[in-house]
Amino acid sequence: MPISEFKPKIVAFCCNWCSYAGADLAGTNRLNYPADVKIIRVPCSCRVNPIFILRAFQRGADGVILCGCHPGDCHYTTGNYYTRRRMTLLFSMLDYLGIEKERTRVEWVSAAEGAKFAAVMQDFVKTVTELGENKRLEDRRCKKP
Amino acid sequence: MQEAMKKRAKELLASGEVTRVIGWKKNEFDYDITPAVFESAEEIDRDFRYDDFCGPNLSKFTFKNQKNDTKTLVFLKPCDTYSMTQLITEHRVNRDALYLIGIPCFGKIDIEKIRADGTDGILSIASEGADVTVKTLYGDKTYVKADVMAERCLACKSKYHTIYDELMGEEGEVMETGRFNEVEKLEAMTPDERFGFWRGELSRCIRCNACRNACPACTCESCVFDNPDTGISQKAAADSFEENMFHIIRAFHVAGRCTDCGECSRVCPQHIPLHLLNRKFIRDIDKLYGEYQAGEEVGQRSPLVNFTTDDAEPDIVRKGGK
Amino acid sequence: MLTNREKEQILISSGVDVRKCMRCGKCTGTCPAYDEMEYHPHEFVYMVEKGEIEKLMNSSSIYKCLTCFACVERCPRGVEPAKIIEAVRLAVIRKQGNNHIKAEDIPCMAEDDDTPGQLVVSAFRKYKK
Amino acid sequence: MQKIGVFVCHCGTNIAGTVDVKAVAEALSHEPGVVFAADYPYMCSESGQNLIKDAIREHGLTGVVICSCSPRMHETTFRKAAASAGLNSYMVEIANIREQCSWIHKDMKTATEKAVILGRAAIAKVALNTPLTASETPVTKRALVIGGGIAGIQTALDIADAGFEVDIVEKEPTIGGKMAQIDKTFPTLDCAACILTPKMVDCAQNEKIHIYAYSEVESVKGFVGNFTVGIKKKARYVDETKCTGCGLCTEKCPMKKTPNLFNLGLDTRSAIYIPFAQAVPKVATIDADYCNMLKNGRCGVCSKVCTAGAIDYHQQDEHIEEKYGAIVVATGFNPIKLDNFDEYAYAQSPDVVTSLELERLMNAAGPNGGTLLRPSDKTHPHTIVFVQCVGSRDTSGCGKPYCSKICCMYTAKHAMLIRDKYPDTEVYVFYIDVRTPGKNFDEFYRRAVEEYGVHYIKGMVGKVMPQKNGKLLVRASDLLAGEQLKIEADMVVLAAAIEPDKTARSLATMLTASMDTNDFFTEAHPKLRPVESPTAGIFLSGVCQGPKDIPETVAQASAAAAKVIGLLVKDKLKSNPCIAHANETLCNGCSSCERVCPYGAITYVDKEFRMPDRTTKIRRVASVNAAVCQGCGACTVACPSGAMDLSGFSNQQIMAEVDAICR
Repeated sequence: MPISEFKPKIVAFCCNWCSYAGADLAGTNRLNYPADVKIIRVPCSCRVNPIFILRAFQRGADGVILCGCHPGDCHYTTGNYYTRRRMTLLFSMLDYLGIEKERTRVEWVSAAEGAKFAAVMQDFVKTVTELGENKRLEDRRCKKP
Repeated sequence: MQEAMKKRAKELLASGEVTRVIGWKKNEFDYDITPAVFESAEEIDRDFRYDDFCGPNLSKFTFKNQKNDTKTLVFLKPCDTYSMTQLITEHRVNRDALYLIGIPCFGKIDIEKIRADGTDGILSIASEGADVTVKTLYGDKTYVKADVMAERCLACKSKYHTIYDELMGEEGEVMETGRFNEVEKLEAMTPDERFGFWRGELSRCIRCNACRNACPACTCESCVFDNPDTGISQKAAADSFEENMFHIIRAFHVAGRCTDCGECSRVCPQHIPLHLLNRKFIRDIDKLYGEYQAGEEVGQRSPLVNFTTDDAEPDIVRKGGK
Repeated sequence: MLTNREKEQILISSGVDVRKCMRCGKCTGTCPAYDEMEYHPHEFVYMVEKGEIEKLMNSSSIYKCLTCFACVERCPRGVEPAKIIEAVRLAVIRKQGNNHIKAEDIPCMAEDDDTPGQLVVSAFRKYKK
Repeated sequence: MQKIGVFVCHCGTNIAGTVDVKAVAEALSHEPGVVFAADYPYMCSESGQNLIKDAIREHGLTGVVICSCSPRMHETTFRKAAASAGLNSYMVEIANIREQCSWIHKDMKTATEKAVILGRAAIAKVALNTPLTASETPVTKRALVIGGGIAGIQTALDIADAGFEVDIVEKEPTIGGKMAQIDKTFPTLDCAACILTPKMVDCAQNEKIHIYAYSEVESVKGFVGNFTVGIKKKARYVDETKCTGCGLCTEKCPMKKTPNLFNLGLDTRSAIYIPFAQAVPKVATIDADYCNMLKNGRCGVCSKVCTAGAIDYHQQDEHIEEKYGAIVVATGFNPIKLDNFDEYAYAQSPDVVTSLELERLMNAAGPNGGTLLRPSDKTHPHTIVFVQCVGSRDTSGCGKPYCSKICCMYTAKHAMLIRDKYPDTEVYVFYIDVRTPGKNFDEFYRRAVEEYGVHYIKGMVGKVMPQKNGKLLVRASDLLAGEQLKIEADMVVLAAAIEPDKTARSLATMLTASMDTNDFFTEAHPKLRPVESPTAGIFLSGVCQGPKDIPETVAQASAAAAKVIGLLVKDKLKSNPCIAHANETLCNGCSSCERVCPYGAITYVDKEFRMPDRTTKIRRVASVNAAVCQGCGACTVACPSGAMDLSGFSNQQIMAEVDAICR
């Protein structure tokens, strides 16, 4: 598939208190970012299990991004500190297995950072589009004919 | 050492201090050693073994065969003490029902290395100091022990016992034997090379679950891969994705808890170097969050259930600055 | 711009972050060489921040500083003015065209057995511009 | 059998302008489980809500998906609507097709496609929703205030005023705190004792308030509405119920050389003492470190002179357990130790004092009866130098990185009072910045300069050198004049930074309330919830949360009281039902979840299990306290066996959403 036609599937996990509100603010301010991004609301970034991320790749996602409150501002005080450790280690492991490290990302977006949210999503979609289709973590059974 | 251990075990049984002994026993072949429970002096006299083939980590076996109402004697190699300490930290074994004896270990022999030399029809093997003598149907052979030692023992992390009620032999020390060399080699490869390497390894996985069954950190009441309610249960590795998924998640679940005992790789019938996944996590944790050895002391806080406010950002992976 | 380049140089060689200064003047209040100096420790910090390096380099103040480190010791923000002064001094020494070693001097230095050859070479590299 | 209803909102043209709402409703109507799909101009309007209610009743819907604005806007609205039609309110899911779709995309086709996918994800999730009910727990109608300074006193009085029982735990023998030690207050210059002591008496006389003086909190268990607190009443060797506070014992006690801590050690008192005349409770206390009777059994004078028979040399610490519905932390502050500031010669010269010590020196009840005299030779000082920011705004590690906030104002107050009382005294104030935000604050500071002639000098003192003639040579910079000043002073007053009381850290651990790196308690939200701790049921009052002056402290104290009253008037607390729960058969009891829980909501119980071979086995399993859990989900990922799951955001639900999006 030529790059110009390729539309990546992007799953974005957003914490309810900061990043989801940041995404809402991006909308309120009419800040455009690609429609390839679909947001899943979670109470806190620390709710995101590595299993969910792998599951997304299995089912055909080309990129997974996780957004949470800035460290120190977590609604639940410490949740995103655990996220930070878990995801650093998970991403490092994926890289170790030779899976493109650009397909996964963690970003801290506060409820006031609508512009940042849109910018982050634009950049992430661009990066993933350049990488092309997810091949290394695909499940052939889940591919559409 | 074996005789001293037998003597002590029988003493403790006779005094009523313990009613069961967990150790190793020989099966048909000298090199075919399995963990076993002994309940009488006769059984001990007949079957008890401790030699350079007693590789299995008795901590997991103890976990599976624990009894709360009676006291059990367990012999632990340095490796096994780390696993045992970790199990106690996680409340998976009842310390009060155990009598632990620390025993020395001088490295275990990997029978596959002897076989790989074309040695067949093995009748018996004896290991004495640095020499390993193999009697076969076709005559005797002698090896230098270091040449036939298991890879995990060549990169032994410690001869120190983290827990025991009683110690037999001399206490050893924590060692630096370059156990991360292979991880570093992989890290130095290009992503494509790494991907190729791991595909080559993991595609051999037959999902026999031997790694999980032998692993002293895998003690879940029910594994997420066995439980249909999790939505991710798998019985067979039907797709390359599932090979990856199983091993990534397994390594992630034991990250910060894995003591690097190497049982996973030892028992893998497909010879997949699974310990390299666990060691990657250990190495990352050491580098990013400070040196941490699981099973060093009871009550440790694993790095994955801990944090500091100035931890590295996940970006560090993408930016390659580690 | 010459001054900016020199400011960068001074910030790098001193390792001091002048923006941390909150202008309390405790460094100057504590300076035992105050009366001798034209520019005082807090002025060094402020002038480096503004990029006025030339003035400092031409002032005798840099040689009046005793390097007693009282200012470093007392600064509540960890700014280390003495290191800034030292860096200005170094900048003067390293200034283009100021030859502190002449090629002709080298042979007699090299004759001295106690002087390591490496020292002579590195001094020449450093001071012959 | 699932019966899901889908409702697509136009939001006027907000959504319908870029999303083909009819096409979305049509596409979603074919999703598995969907039995009803409709679109409507304004779903949140009354008629829109009626559409939903009618559909629930008519089609017996088991789940509702609303494609509309952000759930942050109208989730509650739609949940209430569902509940009024008899559907559990947690069977409603929102697909955000406005903020996250129609408002960011311009192309109708793209936006419509995305809206359908978002709708699908919501349908996939709602199919796995389970009815949830908020659990209810009763509330113990009694509050605990930890700390009996002005913050604690005000909070307690306000709570008691609303009719609730309040206990104050104070570690000193009397309530009153730092304000009791202060002479005058800025910017009005009224006497601190005159305004504080009536409040202290109010506390003592209010039948709703119980004061545990000379006591400490030892343990805290439980959760919002249901705390159990262990309190240690330290032995004061005097029976509180018998002592009349007559003070005869303090007069007769032969150990007169005991440092008087109330006067910060500037003078001495007897070993048995009442801290100050207006102490509450007015009961004597024996200082065990100095009492001869307690040290070596020789004396007993106080016991002989006490007509009430209140002295009890054998008194032991008493341990009390009480139940509370809410806890207010009001642990206050202390000036920092000045060991790191050798340059000011605080340890070398008695004439270098801290500002709090100056308060005592100037106070009528202080060591000199209110006349300001140099501590060294009791002479009248003619030159006084004030140094501000001693240890405040200090990032070098010697002091504190923050501004202590109150020093500028109290220094102006001291300078003004001295100039007023002793016009022949020259007063210098060295400052970095003068910070006077507050009602009548800047006017006050200007008065000190303009009316009282206080010399304010922009610059810092570099060194204070005690001289042979008893003077203090102060070397300082005057930055505006470009001079280095050398002043011969009689006294130097240091405005030491303030820090949270040392007991606060261990208390925070007991309360599972979070603290910042400076040991100030953190608030639930820095702007919108400034008097609540992130831990439910724990409230903050006074300097324990951050530096503040008396009016601010009192305001916050009353605000905390209002929050406490708001909690205690409830008979039962409803909690968010989207919380974690452990599947006991899967739980390993490994403690991973307990360690990541920010609220201490997870405890372990030993539970008996029947094994397949008919034996029983006792295993340690996790148990989540529904009233404490806030539903972050940290535990669900820490759990390797998947025993921990989160209601409303279960593993299955999130994965269903992932699947629907990637489909």
